Amino acid sequence: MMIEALIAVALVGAFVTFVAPNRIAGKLAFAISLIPATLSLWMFAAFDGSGNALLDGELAFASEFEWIQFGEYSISWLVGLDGISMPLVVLTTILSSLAIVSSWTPIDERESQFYGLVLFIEANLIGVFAALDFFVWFIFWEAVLIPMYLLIGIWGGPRRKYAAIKFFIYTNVASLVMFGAFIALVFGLGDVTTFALPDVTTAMLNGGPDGFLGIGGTTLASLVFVAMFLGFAVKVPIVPFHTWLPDAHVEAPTPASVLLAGVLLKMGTYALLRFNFTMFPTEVIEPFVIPIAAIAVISVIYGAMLALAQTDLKRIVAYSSVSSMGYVILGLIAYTQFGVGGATFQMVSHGLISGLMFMAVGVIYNATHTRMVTDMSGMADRMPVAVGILVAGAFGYMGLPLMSGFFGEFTIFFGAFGAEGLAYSQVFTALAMFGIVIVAGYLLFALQRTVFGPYHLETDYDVDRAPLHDIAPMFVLLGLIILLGVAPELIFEMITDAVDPILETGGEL
Amino acid sequence: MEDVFNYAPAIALFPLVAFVVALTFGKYMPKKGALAGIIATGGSLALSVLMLVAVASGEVYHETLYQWAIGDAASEIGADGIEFTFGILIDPLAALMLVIVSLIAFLVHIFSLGYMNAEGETGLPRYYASLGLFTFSMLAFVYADNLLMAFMFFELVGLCSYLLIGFWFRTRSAPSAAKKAFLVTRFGDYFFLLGVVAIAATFGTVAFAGDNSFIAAAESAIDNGDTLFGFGAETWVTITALLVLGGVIGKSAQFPLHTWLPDAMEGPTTVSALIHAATMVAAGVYLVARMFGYYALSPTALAIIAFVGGFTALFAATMGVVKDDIKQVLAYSTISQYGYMMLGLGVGGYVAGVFHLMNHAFFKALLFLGAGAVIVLMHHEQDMWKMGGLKDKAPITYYTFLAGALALAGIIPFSGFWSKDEILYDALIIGLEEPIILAAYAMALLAVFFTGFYTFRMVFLTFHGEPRSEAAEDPHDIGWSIKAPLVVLGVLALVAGIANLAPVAKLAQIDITFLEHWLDGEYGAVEGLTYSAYGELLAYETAYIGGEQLTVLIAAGVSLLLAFSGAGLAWKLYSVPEPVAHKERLGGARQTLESNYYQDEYQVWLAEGVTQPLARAADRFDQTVIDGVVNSVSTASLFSSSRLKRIQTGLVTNYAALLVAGFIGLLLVLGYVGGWFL
Amino acid sequence: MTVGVEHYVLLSMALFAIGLFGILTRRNALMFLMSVELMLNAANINLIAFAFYHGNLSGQVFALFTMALAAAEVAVGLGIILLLYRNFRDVDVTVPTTMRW
Amino acid sequence: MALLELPAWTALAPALLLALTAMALFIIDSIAPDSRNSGLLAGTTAAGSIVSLGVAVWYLLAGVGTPTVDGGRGVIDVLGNQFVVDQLALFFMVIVAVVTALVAVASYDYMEDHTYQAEYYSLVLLAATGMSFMAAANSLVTIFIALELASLPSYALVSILKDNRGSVEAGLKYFLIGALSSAIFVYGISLVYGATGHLQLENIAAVIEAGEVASDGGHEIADVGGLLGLGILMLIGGFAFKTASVPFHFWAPEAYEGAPAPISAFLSSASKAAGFVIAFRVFTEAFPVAETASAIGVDWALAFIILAIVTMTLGNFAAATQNNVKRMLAYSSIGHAGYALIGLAGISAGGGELVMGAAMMHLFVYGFMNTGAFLFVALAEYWGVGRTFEDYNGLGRRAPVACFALAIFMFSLAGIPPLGGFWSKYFLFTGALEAGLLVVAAALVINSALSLYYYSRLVKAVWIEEPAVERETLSQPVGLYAAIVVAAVMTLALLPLFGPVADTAVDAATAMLA
Repeated sequence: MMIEALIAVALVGAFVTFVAPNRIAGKLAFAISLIPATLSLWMFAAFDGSGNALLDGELAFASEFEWIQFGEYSISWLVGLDGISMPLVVLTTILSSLAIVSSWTPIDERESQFYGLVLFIEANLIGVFAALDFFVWFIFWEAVLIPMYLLIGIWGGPRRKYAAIKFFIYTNVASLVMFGAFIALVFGLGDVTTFALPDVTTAMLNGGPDGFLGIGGTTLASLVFVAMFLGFAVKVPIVPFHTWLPDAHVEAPTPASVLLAGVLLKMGTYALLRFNFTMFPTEVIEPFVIPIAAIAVISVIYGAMLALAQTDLKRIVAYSSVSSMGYVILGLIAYTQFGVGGATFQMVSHGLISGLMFMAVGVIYNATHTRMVTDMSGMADRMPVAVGILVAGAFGYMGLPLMSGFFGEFTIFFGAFGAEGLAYSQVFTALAMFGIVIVAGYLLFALQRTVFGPYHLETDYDVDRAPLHDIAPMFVLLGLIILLGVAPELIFEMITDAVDPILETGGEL
Repeated sequence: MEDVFNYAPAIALFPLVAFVVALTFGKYMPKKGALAGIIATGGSLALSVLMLVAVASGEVYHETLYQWAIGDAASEIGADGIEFTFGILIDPLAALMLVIVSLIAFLVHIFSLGYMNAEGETGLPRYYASLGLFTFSMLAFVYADNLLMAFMFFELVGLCSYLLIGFWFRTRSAPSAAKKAFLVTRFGDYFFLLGVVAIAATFGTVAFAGDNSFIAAAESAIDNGDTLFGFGAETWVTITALLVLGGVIGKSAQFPLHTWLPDAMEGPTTVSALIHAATMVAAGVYLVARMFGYYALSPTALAIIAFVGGFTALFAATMGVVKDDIKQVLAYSTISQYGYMMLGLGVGGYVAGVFHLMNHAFFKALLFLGAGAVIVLMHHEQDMWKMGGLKDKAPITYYTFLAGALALAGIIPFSGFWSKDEILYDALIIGLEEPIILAAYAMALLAVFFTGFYTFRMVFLTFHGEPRSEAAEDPHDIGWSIKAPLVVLGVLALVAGIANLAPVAKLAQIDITFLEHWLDGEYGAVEGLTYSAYGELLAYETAYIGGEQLTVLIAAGVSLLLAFSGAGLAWKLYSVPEPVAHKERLGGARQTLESNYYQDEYQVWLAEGVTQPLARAADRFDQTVIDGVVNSVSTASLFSSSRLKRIQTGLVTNYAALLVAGFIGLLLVLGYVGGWFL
Repeated sequence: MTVGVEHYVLLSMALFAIGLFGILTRRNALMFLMSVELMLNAANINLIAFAFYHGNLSGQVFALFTMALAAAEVAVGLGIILLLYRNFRDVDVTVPTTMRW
Repeated sequence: MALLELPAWTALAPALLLALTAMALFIIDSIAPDSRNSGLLAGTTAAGSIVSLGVAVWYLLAGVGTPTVDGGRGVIDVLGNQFVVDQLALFFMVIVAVVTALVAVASYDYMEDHTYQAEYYSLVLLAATGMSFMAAANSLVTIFIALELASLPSYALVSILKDNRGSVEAGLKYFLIGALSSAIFVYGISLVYGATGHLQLENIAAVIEAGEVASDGGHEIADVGGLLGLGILMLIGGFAFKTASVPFHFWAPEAYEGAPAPISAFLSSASKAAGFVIAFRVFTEAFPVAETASAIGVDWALAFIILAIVTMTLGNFAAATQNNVKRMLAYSSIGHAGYALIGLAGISAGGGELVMGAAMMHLFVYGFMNTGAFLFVALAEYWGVGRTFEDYNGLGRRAPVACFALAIFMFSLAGIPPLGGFWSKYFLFTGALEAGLLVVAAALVINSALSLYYYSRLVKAVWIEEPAVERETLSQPVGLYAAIVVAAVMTLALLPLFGPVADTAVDAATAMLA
């Protein structure tokens, strides 16, 4: 019942905050968000799961009951955590709390609604990572759209309406495609009459679908694999389905960006891992290995190149997220312990680092009211602490050792380099790895232009040191980043424990 | 005695603490964090010396201290698990390097008191924190016991270098130089990381020493004639070795990745002394020495190292000839000197390379600190043409600087001579068999001349003749904190050569090559990491010109001759009351030299002329084509919507008509399918 | 001699077509209404003829219901046409086009 | 549950109660002809419909319609099978009663100062009665009568704002198209009667299954296949009109836009549902797929497949670029008719009960979310803020509760969780897939993407946009607010509590297809 408690607290909190008066909403929301945060940390400590949730592993905090019967198909409330989802849940709760604090400064109208929505998102995100029945999972997956649409739409920048609707429709269409594909798969499986992911996985790995609507079993499996991959590719996002991301990021208010980059993108990669790379036997994945690896590499390099061309700090970070997600895909398709484990680790790590980056950029924006690289220089002169953290975050993004990013990237590269199943894995790895040079290029360029050099600001605001409640959350994140960089085993152990069964079932790709 | 090793971690941790202290409390402390740094580095120095003693007493230390990550990974040679750990390896090489690094760091910290604090700099806590972080990373790198750990701290020193070069971030040039430094080295590190990954994936281990080191694994793989990733074992070793070499070339500023080092002089001179002369730049060369066994397995790799080294030595020396900024001259000389070390290692002269590494650390640190002193004297003027006549006004500075210069130029009996000569000798005896090495030797030899020239051009312009500016007339006075380090290093520059008087030993047949014995593990050594062990791996043939001793004499004689002639020319041209530039004599070469063979130009062009347009093109493509498709979908549907709704004309008769039409249409479809009309 | 059921059907279809033609061509609301009546009666002819043909009465019964409902429909219709005239001063059904697209 | 003791005709109580309430209103009105006591009238209406709702639910719980083998009380037929009361009937009676109640409560404020209140409410109830009877009608005769009983009051209701040109125009168009459609419908009935010699559904089915018409020397049914086919097609026309499906939808946009908003809600929710229930009943009972197909040479589901795709596409596309909120909702309700038509389109395939069940669920949820949406428009008209999206800008600042409800309705209509609309829409999607209607499923994807655009556009208007004009605080009419809130709460609550609905719907569908 722990997971239900997490979600319930967030939901109730969301409602309470929604009706609370504006001036206390921020503090109230933060206080409430601390409950799931601490709770999830306790769960993390008390985590007793083992194995993979879909491959009859020991679930932690699991609970299940019948919900709805649709004809012969039954939908049941089935939630539980394994080594993959546990860290992501913690990431979600912590990042939400910090995002709330970081929005005390920038959000100055309709606060209660804002914080209510943030808590509502948090609840759904927890659900996404905890749910193990397709319909339950899908409900949370889709429910995230509403609050994010409103957050971007109401508190966003000048082109917020365009960005919001683009995000809204683009991702929803993708979800529909993915939904249809999965349903077709379940029908194809014939004897399976639940949408519980473990059952479907078991059926998939014991023989797979026996065809549907005259489509042969193997063909169906391949088609579904592709369709679901495309569906998730939008959410991740993978080139060429990424164009909604920069718009959404640039327009979104800082906390929304933090959650968007920090957790929402992970939904996509998490789903890819859970569905495409866990459910499907290797012979299905086999034909797509090379294309996916190619897409991953393209995402890395192309995304980095795009970031190189930007002059808006948020846009830079946004495109670099595309690039980083490319690493994750590469790690997944490598299909080795270090590859998949590293990819999962990278999800958490990138969540922290990109969150930190967006917060830092946000703090600078609060002071300068511009994000244009060309509009400012020498910020370090006026807000040394914030800039210091920004620089630290930037180096984290570049994969500086002893910060979490390095572990994620290194393990992915290492896992991918020797991947048996991936032909030319060395070439792919080498190409993808070149991203670490480009990322250094655009981040250092941005730093040089904005925070260093003689102080100058186009917009006429007098820049002063950022308040503590803007700085504090960034320190927390930085601490976590370094902690995970120095002691990755904290989560890598449980991750690998959950990843291994996947590889065993799959066998060598 | 070995229990002292339990304190080994503290060597690196002291500076880390200093970093934290300086960062958090620095601005409240009397000397803004300097004291913390001095104490910490002092402690490190003391411990390092202890380690040295311990090793001398026959102990070595090789412990895994912390498990970073473990996992299953089927490596190419069959091992199915891998551990990434942090561990400490203290063998003769590491112990020596520890002392060098901590000593220089200590001296530089002291020097900083006079150079930074006295000058009333702002942001001193930042400065000392960065120094502390750097010292920590560097020391950790030095005694890293595996390649991954080495890489990680290799990266961290890069970060510190970035921070310290950009210390004066309010200027435009410093941040740009910092960025360039990090990017260029990062480019090298890309290959390094690839190499690390490749080695880890190949051998399932990244340990430097022990039976399960990747070096041993590679050796056996070559012996078994394995095929690794579709290559022959030796080819694959060469490939990976060269990948790692990428990082080396970046950090040690070898051609073609040397361009960042001259710009790095934007940083405080103390930083240049510590990082960009004595220690960080040495990291590359040290890494080669550290995993020398691996390179020894691959003649190709060694030859490339040697050639790159020889070429860089000459290449950089020639550029140093025409520089007017005292620090620029030193920068190019640094590049050139590291070229020598590479050459030495490349020809299997493990001892020679390390020897020169040590000597260079001393005398180049000395020269930079001396330059720093000069800059203080000159009220932060760096153009040598505005100096002159400082000889009498600042004798201590002058004589210490002179010692450094003599060492750099390789004048007997100063330390530089011995090590450089040994390198050249090793290169020669190999070169007589291997033409490519001979070419490298020739270049390095030629470089000796230029070295002598630019070194003394610098000395004469700075200290001799008449003062050429009012700053030079009445120089700013300098305190003990500046003088003391100069003296210490000056002495070292003079005497350090004693460590390995190889020529003397060979001629006089007396056994005084201490360093060689040291590195050969006669006191204490880790299995397989000894000079002789490397020697067995090497595939080089050696030859002599009529006997060993004669060869020694010839080699030493020629290089001395060249050094003297270079120095003499400089004396001829510049040791006059009113020296004038003689660049126009260079004719066409001048432009090329002054613009550093257009190296920066083409690299900048690569960045701004190629990459950025490419990026902009990609951006346009993204905005127009990819996003265009997305938007056009919505535009199209909205347009069709606005058209489609027009059928609702508002005229009820039209509705009736359309209704009937639609009905008939349906009728026709069904009728056709159902065959009612047949 | 008896008339075959198909003739009735043809007749009713013709009637139906006439009514339909009226609806499509006439713009006067009353004409429109009458045309609808024609179509309804076409249905009635069918019902009665078929009732006769099948020999059960349900068709005829239904025909009665239809007439009644047709009457009710006309009643409501006339009411609306009255309103139409009151608001638009015309009984042309193509006049009210304030709502379109 | 002393149900067995009751005579069989009481099974029709839900419908009869509505009729009685209508009578009651007439009496009230005749006692006090010019009374404006809208409280009493609306109250009576609401009470009547709520009682009817209660009875219907009670019957459902009591197991009326559930086969006796499952411990139920089996299907109850009335008047010699002219009416049957089974789960299908009760399910839709519930929908009708719910919508009627909501509309009645909302009308309390909306019609407050209107002259013909008693007429208004009694007409509403009569129409509701008709719809309720449609749910139970089991013979083409009763179907036609019930259908007219539902239609005729609707015409009057749409044009009840006598001096409002829009209302009158709407009424006119609704009536003319309605008359035409019912003519086509009744002609279709006559043809079916001609072909089979029967008007009662199962008798028609019996003839078709037998493959020959007994009454006349027994000739092959296939000989009159064309006749039967044309008749079936014309019946489809009649249903299409009632459910506002293409090409019989032309009345809908104008009628919904012109009519008083509560009536729009009433028609677009209840009337549509009623149209679907007769379609379900007729096509499951009277025209068994396989036999009919062999008789007329074509699977009638094909017609519904075409209708479904065309309807949902036209509805959504036309809605996408509307500026008038009410008209947008009108088109969206056409689009939803298209979704629900999937239920009929998929019946023929295996697992048809899932598709049909899904369609029934959709109509049920729709009864709340769409009614709620139209009632919000009613509220806006009550406030007099205007009709276009721009006029709605920034309403969220002034009336957060109502606008929160509106957001719920919109997202639910768009089928986004965590709202009731999600289940029915995705069950339809699922059903369409299982029925193998890939084209339909694809159309559903495209359309729902588009619908997202215009639904969120309304949310954007009230929550995101800045108000164009600075308006003083808006009043909070009790009735309208109550109705809207109830609808919203139900829409929300239907996410977790969807189980019973789904069970009933699927059971009913299974029973029909058995």
